[in-house]
Amino acid sequence: MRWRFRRHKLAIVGSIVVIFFYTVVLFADFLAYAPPTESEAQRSLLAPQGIHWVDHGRIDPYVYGFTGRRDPLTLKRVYTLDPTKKISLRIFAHGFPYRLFGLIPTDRHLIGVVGARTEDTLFVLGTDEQGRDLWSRLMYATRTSLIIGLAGVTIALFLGVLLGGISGFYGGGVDTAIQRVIEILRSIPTIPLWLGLAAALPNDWTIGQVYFAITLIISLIGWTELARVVRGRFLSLREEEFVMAAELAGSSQVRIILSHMVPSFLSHIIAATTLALPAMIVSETSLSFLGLGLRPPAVSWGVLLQQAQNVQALAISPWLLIPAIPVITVILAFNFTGDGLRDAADPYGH
Amino acid sequence: MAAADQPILDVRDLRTYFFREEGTVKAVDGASFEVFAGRTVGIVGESGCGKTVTAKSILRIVERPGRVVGGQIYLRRAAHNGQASTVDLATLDPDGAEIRRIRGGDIALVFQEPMSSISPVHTIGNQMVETVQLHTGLGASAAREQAIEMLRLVGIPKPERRIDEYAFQLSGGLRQRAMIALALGGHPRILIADEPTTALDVTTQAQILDLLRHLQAQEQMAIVLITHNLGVVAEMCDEVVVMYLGRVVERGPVDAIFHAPKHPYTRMLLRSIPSIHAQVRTKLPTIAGSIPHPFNRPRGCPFHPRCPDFMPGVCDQNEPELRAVSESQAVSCFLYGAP
Amino acid sequence: MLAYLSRRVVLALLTVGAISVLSFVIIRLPPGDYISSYIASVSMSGGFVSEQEVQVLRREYGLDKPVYVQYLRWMGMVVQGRFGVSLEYRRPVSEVIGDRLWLTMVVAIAAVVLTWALALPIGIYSAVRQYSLGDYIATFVGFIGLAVPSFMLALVLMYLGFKYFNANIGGLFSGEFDLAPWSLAKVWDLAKHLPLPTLILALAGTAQLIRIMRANLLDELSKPYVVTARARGLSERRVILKYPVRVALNPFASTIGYLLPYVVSGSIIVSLVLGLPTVGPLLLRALVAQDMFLAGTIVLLLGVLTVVGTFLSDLMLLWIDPRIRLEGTR
Amino acid sequence: MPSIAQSWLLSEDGKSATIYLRKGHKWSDGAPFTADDFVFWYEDIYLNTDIQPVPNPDFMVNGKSGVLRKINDTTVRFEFPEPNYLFLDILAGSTAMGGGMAQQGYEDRTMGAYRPAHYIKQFHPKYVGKDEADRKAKAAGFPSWVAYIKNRWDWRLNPDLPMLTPWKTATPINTPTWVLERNPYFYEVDTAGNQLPYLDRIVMTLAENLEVLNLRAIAGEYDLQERHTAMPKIPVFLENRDKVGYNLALDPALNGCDAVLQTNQAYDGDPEIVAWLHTADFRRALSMGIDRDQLNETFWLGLGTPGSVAPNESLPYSPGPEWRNKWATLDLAQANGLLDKVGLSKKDADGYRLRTDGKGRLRLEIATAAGSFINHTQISEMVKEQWKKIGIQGDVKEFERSLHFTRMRSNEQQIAVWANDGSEVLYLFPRHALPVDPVEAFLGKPIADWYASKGTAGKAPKDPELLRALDLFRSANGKKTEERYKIAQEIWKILVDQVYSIGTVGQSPAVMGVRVMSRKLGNMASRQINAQHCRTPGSSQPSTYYFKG
Repeated sequence: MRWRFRRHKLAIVGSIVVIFFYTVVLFADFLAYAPPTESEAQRSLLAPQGIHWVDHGRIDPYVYGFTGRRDPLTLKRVYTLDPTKKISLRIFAHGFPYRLFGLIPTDRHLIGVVGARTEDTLFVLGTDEQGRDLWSRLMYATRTSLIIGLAGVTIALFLGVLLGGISGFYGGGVDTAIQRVIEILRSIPTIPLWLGLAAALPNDWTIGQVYFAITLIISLIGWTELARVVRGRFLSLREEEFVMAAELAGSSQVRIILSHMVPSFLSHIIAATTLALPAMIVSETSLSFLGLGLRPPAVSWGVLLQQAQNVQALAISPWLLIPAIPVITVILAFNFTGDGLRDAADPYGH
Repeated sequence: MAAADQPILDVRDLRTYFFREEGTVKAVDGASFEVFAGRTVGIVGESGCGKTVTAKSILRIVERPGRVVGGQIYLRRAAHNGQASTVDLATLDPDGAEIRRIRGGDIALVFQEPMSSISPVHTIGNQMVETVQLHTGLGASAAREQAIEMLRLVGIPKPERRIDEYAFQLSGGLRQRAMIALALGGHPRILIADEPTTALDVTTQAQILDLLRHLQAQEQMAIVLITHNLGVVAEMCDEVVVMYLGRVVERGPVDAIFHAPKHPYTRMLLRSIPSIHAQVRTKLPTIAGSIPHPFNRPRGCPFHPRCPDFMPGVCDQNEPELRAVSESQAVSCFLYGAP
Repeated sequence: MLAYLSRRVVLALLTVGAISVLSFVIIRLPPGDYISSYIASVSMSGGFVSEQEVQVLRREYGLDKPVYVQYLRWMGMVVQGRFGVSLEYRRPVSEVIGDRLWLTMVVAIAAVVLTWALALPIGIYSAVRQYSLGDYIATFVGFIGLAVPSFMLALVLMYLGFKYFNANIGGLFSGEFDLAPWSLAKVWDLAKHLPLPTLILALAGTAQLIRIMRANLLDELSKPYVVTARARGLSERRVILKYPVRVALNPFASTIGYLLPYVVSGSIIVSLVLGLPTVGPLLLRALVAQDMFLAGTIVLLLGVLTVVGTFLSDLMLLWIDPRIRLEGTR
Repeated sequence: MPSIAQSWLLSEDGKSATIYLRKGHKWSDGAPFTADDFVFWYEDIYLNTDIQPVPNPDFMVNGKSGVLRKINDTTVRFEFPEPNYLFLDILAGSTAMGGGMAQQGYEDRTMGAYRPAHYIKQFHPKYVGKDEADRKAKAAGFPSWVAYIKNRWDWRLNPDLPMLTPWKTATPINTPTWVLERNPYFYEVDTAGNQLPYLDRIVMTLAENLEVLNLRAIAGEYDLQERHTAMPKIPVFLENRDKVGYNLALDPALNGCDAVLQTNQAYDGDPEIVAWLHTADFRRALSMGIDRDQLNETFWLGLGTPGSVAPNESLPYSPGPEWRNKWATLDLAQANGLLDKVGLSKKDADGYRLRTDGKGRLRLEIATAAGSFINHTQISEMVKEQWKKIGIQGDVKEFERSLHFTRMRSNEQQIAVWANDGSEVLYLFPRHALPVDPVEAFLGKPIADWYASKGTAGKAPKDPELLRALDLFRSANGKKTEERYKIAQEIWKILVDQVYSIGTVGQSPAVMGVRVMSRKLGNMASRQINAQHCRTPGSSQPSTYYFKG
């Protein structure tokens, strides 16, 4: 299994990328250097800052200070660098306070500046219309979106394994009923289903509740595919001799499922899950695009992309499209990892 | 030398390796045997000893990452001017036109699972006509006539109707007959039958073997019979090649092998055949141990870990070579000559 | 065979019934109703609706009745082939949809065809040359389409089209052809507008198909009949294309049923961004405005399309796969 | 109305308004337009309770209905039991009663005071019988004759409807392309005697999406576009105007604010919040905690005017320039002082003020609607950030537009954001300034119910100043113009001083004020009045637009 996975070179790259992104999830506050909502009109739509790496012949990264104004003719914000004002960068610098992993209070961040507030001076990926630092927002967005994806998959996995398992293990009428439900669910076009469900959310819910509900909605759609996989495996495993043997030996059904069947198709489940995750992430961005997913002030990939989804972003501030890069990267990574896992779990791709 | 004395297929030191990332699997590692017109060679051995890969190597249809890496496969065939010529199949381009003419035309292959060896979504006729046309250049209707003839030849009743049926519509025996008919479409001179009877019941087995014998007599075909069933070998073959872990460990006329087996492995194989003369409830002898994992090929003689006559310091240090022990019999074992 | 077919028909009808209930539930799920969104839109443009008027409107559209009565009334109409009047467009639903339905079909079918044209060769190639450089590149390119959010791709391509190629922006027709009666020139105009939406829609589905084709084919490539075919002296191209590809295509037949409705509903977002006059944006608008007859009809239509599609692809599978067709005839 | 009338006369006592029509004025199908078209509307439509179940407030004064009387073929008179000096304004404004076709035809309002009787009669049961009217409706796919007749007189939907306007519908609005064609009987001529309009056809295409619309406008695919062309895109328009060949005009609006934070004065949820929303100094502190220059720079490109909700100073309703900045400039010291003074002096570790009932941090919900002309959600987010400095925690929540209204109607909102467009003409469109209209009253739906029902329903405002403002507003109805202006100024002073509605930035082109005009078009105004009652672009005489060359 391990060997077969390793043959899939893209899968190895993919899994490394996935691990990298979930590291970002864990350390989002640390990697960000500005609170994601801190706005300032005087730095609205600032392009990504160039970081200068070498100063006086040694490596001492710095950025220039700047002043901004609105051009009265083009009505664009224009910024001029102030070459006399060099602001040095430091790693593990002090910045805004937060709790690492939600527990450890600290104010250390991966990068920061010397002699000024980082929030006012450092804009690695530029700023949005409200002058909020894109890099920091991207870190928090990554956290939100990837957690939603993971949570959604977990719920879908639970439903899928449970219902698919029941369907496949008992067969007969139960199987038919569950298969029918799946068929009906799949016949309903997804977007109206989302729209209906998302619009039905009570409005007085907090962002946290909405967050959870969106996850739930996304997973409601995702479980049918997993259920299908699980059912298929169950059906074929039921015929396998070792299961029959266990049955004859009088093991209880739960025991059979847990100790005999589940381990034998765990790898399939893992592969199917990995492939379901990017679908969840795409769903989240699509829902946000339709204005039905997470909404500002929540920060997610969908929210960031939605804000860049306009003509002026393309024409004046193309850097607002940067969040598309991690989205694409992570979706590819998940897909390749999933493909690799599936090839490894089942070389003939059943 | 007379043509009849010359082998039509001469395999020498054939080596086919599979290059996996985990390591190289030497599926066939020095196999040599000869095939004569109108005669039958049996290749025997346990599962995984390289019998099937040998067959595929001859036709040059080993799947990637497998590759024929060494040896020669001489095929003597009639050239256009009526003179015989010899080609080394091992040097041909496996995707080239020449080898494609040989496949099916000179050498045909019959597999053990007739059900999955015939396309499930094409009629038997469709596939037969295709083969006939490819190797004879006949028109569609003539090819169909010939296909029907071929089906009749292999003993399929109502061939005019059966030709438009699918493999799964036939019974097991008929299916195998159809498979043979399909292989014979290009009038090959050599038929490689890979476990042709394994999936069949005993009565049908006998019928199929009869059929093969009958065809051989009629068409002067050479047959390479790959099997693990020594009973079949005894019944059908003129020569026997015993393979173990990709190597030929012994070869010789069928009588010699059965009555005077030299290699310890051959002896063990023979001993594991149930005998009607044996006493009831005696335990059937088995070969101790199991075939080593292909990556963990033992040093020295590959059979030494299971060999009852294992000679420490000899068998685990050096690889034996196939040496003649009589005019017709050869064996690769240090019992018959020190390294 | 006949028993099988009639069983399928009955099941399909039951499914359609369930879908109709579900469609109605979906469009009635959000709080409020058409009247409240109507008031919102009137207020937005500075209009005025009095409380009394609201009551009258509710009565007129039957929105004061319990939900199940509304459903039964709607179904009663649908069964008679009347789909009601769109509350927002003030036109019979069939007319509102009719304009767009066939354009939707054109876009969807074009997208499906392109998806297949892209996915099948890539899928075959990457199965036959598994783990080769070409496999990696083809898979990677195929998956890019899956990974790039389609709404973003649509806007970016549209903008680049304007910026660098002076292309028409969005829609399926140029302004001067919007109203023109059908003519060769108009068809040509449509053809010029089609590539962008078709490409974006096709890219989204390509990866999935590549993956299915590759897996199916890998499965088949190791079957003995492929070896046999090769051993009969067929050329490699013929071996692959005639046998395993043909078998691997069978499962595809069963996906056709889902594919069309999937593309239609998947096209909502792309159609929205590109401003295509298709059913997608209409559905979205109808849902937001809670134009229940219109939204309900479209959702129902898509559901029925799926059921019919599934049924048809079962028939097709029956037709192309002798194993299923002849099962039990021996 | 002013354009179809030759002249009009309001009686000295304000109880009757007489409209004189032009002799020989014709509908677009050539039929004569006479007083009978008014009478038909009044008797068979307005008084028909199937169509108009209750009288419309626009046709009432102090709750008493007016009547319409035909004097002769070209003269009609509206009569009221009490003085109604406002009525001419109502007829002329963008109201249900007036507003010409734009308003009357909008959805199925029955107002507008006249109908092409000769055409509409064929759908009316009084003239063809109820069975026949219903049969026609059914045949056309409508549930009842009422629904059908409303469809028939909707000028945007029915190309057959005779019109008086410069253009009439050729293909209806509910198709992808809405086409208007010239009305051959339009009454206007230019000074050279050429009949107007110059333009034969107007084609409006439906863009399924605003970005497509804007991009098309940027690419010059439209000859004229002014709605939904958004402010943040102005730089892109400017960048492309010479390349593509169009002009860009910015028409600032007259209303005070494009984004108003309306405090719900009838909120009955969390008592602590209720108490603070009712505290004037609390509201003032919130207002002074907003950095309007930042908002202006970010969302209005610096083109707006920061300040209170009061309308533009050039209008007679304006209380005066000193009310622009009253309680409406950033003053953190004063704001914090006020908040400390009113009893919100305790703060938590993060610097946010605590509730007085000990239940933790004081949180105010700010509700916004998705898809507003200018992005209210983002503006509110920025306000929320600014309020951190005065220790106030705001929770911004965006709602789908109709939900925003549904919540308002069920009185769930604490602070809701909306524009106050239309409030520049206080008497015709007060709903964005005062809670008087139950349909839209972000300052408190129960108060509007109370006001509209004259105290029989809803809830009276607790705040005496608000009560005074409402009393003033009610008293103005029968007053003469000059007096009405004075009262309006008084009302604005109360509203600005009490800060029920927190103004941000306004008098900008944000709403329908970004006008993209092809250079091929002539007679285009470089600036036009951008106000609700002028129905842009109506104020710049579209019938005189023409294509050059």
